[in-house]
Amino acid sequence: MEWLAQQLAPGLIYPTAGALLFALGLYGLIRRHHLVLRILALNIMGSGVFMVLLGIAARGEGAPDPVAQALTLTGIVVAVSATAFALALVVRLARITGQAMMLPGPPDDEAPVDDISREEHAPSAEYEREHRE
Amino acid sequence: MSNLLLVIFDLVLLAGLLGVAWRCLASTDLFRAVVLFITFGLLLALAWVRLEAPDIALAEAAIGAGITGALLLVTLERLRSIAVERRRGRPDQPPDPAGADALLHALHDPPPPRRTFVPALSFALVVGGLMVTALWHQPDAVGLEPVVDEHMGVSGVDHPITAVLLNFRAYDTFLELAIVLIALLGAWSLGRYDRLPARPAPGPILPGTLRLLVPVAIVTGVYILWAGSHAPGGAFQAGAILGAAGILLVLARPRDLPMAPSTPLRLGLTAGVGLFLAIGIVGLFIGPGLLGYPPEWAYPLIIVIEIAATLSIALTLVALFIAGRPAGDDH
Amino acid sequence: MTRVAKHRDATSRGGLNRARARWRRAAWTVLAAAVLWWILAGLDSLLEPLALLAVVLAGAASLVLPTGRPLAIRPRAIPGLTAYFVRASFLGGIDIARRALDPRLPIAPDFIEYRADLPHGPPLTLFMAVLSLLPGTLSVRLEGRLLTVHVLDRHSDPESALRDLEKRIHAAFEDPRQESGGDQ
Amino acid sequence: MIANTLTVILILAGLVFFAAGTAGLLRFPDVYSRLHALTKADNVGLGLVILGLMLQAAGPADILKLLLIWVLVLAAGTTAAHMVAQRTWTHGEFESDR
Repeated sequence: MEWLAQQLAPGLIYPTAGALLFALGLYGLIRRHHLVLRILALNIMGSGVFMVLLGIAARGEGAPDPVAQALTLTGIVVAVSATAFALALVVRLARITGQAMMLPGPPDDEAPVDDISREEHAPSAEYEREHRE
Repeated sequence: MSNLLLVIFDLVLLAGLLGVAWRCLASTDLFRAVVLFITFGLLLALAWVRLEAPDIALAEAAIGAGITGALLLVTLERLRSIAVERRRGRPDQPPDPAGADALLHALHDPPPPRRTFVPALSFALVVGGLMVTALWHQPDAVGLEPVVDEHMGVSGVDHPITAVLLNFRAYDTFLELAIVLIALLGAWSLGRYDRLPARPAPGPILPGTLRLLVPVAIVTGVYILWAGSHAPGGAFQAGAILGAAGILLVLARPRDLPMAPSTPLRLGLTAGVGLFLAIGIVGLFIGPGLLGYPPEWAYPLIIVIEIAATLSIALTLVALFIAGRPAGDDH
Repeated sequence: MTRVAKHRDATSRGGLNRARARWRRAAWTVLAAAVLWWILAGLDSLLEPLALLAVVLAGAASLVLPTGRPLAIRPRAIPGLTAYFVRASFLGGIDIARRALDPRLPIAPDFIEYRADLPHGPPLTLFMAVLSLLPGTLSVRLEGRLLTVHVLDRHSDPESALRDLEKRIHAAFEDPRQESGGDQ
Repeated sequence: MIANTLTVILILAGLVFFAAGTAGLLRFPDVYSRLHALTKADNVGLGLVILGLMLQAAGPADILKLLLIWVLVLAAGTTAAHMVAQRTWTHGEFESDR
C-alpha cells in the first residue's frame, strides 16, 4: 500500500500523464488532415509539456518551483498567440484555395497534387484586388 | 485516507484528461472537437490547482479554455461563411459549388487513412515511452525554489511567480510580450479586418448582461493585477480577463459603442513592450543592467510595467480575435 | 465620452433626462465597484492607486457602454422580488431534476407565444431573464412584445405562472411611460 | 460541528442537482429541453454548494464573494441559455447535433 502510494505521488503520475498527452497530440498531429484539428493537436502537445513541467516542479517537499510555474505561464500566453496566428492563416488559406486541409500526397490521390495546387494557389481575384489598392 | 482519496482524484482527473483529449482528436466533426477541447482546458485548470499552481490555473481557465475556445469557434464560423460565400459567388467571382462543398465538407474531417495508423502509433509510442522513461529515472530535482526564496527581499514584490516573471527573468517576459505582438502583426499582415460572421442574437438580454459583466470584469481584472504582487495573479491573468470582456463586447457589438481610434489602439498594443524596453534601457545606464531595477524602485516599476502589459495583452487578445487590420486604417 | 457631451448639449427634455440618468448610473457603478473591491481585496486597500483605477475605469465603462433605459425599480420591492426569484429558481431546479431522473422522462416540450404587457427596458429584460429560471419555461425569442417561450411540459399551465411573474415585475417598477415622457 | 454537518449535507444535495442536470443534458431529446436541464438544475446545485460554503466563511466579505459568484453564474447562465435558444431558433440545430 505504502509502495503504491509512492508510485502514485503527484510528482510522478502527472509528468507521466503529461508525456502521454504529448504522445497523444503527436499521434493526432500525424494522422488528422484538417488544419484546425492539427492546431488542436499541437495545443494538446503543449499542454502535455506544461504538465510535465508543473508535475516536476511539484516534486519534493516544500513549495513548488516558481521558475517552472512562471515559464508555464509565459508558455500559455505564447501558445494562445501562436494559435490565433495559425487560425488566421487557416482562414486565409481557406479564403484563397477553398481548402482548410493539408492536401493529401500523390500516392493517396488520383490527381497529381500539382494540378490542384497550380490552379487553386494562383492568386484569386480577391487577393489581387486587395493588393492593388 | 485523505491520501487515498487524493490518489483516486488524481487518477480520475488524468484519465478524464486523456479521454477527452483522445475524443477531441478522434472526432470527425470539428464543432465537437472544439467543444471537447474547451472541456479539456477546464479540466486542465483543475489539474493545475492540484499541482499547487493557482496562477496557472487562473490563466488556463481564462486563456486556455475561454479565449482559445472563442478563437476556435469563430474560426469554424469563418470557414463556414467562406464556404457559403463561395457557393453563392460574389460580384467579381463566379460561384464555386465544388470548392464550397469541399470546404463545408472540411468542417467534418473524414477519418484518417488506414495506412498512417501503424507509423503514427509507433512513432507516438516511441516518443511517449522515451519521455516516460526519462521522467521516471530523473532524480528528485531540488529546483530553483530555494534560490528564488533567498532573493525575494530584493525583488520588490511578495509573490515568487511575479518576482520571477517581472524581475529575475524579466527577459523571458519581455520577449514573450514581443512574441504576442509579433503574432498580431502576422495576423494583420494577412489582410484587412473582416466582419465577424456570426451575428449576435438581437434582443435586450445580452446588452443587459454585458452592462453587469463588463464593470465586474474591469474591477476583477485590476484586482487580479493588484493581487499579483503578493498572491496568485498578475498581468497575464488580468490581461486575459479584460481581453475576455473585450471579446464579449466585440461579439455583442452594441451599435453605439465607440470604436477605438487607430493611433491610441496601436499605442495600447505596444505599450507593454515599449515601456518594458524603455525601463530596461534606463536600467542599463544607471547601473543594474538591461531589464534590471534598483531594489528600492522595483515595486513601482514592476506595477507600471504590469499595467502596461495588462493593457497590451488584453488589447492584443481582442485584436487577434477580430483578426485582420482595423478597418479604419485605410480611410 | 464624446457621446456624453453630445447628450448634455441635447436640448430636448428626453436628452437631458437621459444624460442625467447616465451620470446617475455611473455614480451607482462607482459605488458598486468600490463594494466589489472591498469584497475581493478588503477595505484597507481601497485607497491604493490601483483600487482607485479599478473603480474609475468601471465608472467610465458604464458611461461608454450603451445605457439602455433608466432603471426605475422601487427600492421597497427588491426584497420581495428577490425572495420570489430564489423560491422560483429553487422550484425550477427541483422540477427539472425530478423530470430528468424519472425513468419515464415525463416531458412534453412545446412552444407557446406570450404577449408581455411590460414596457421595454429593464422590466422586460428582467422578465425574460427570470422566465428562464421558472419551472419549465425558457425564453427563446422576442419580437416587439411577443415572446416565444419554450415550455418543457405543455400540460403544466405555463401561462398562469408567466402572468404571475409579469404582475410582480409590473408592480416592482415605476412605469417609465409616465415618469420620463421624452424616452422613446 | 453542526455547521460542518450542514455544509456536507448542502454540498451533497447540490451535487445531486448537478448530477440531475447532467442526466437531463444526456437524456432530453432536443436543444431547448437540454438547456432547461442545464440552467435550472445547475443553478440550484451551485446555489446549494454556495450556501454550504457560506457556513464556513470567515466574514461578511467572504459571504458576499460567494453570493456574487452565484449571481454572476446565474446571469451568465440565463444569458447563455437564451442566446443558444435564439440561435437554434433562427439557424436550426447544429448539423453535428445528434
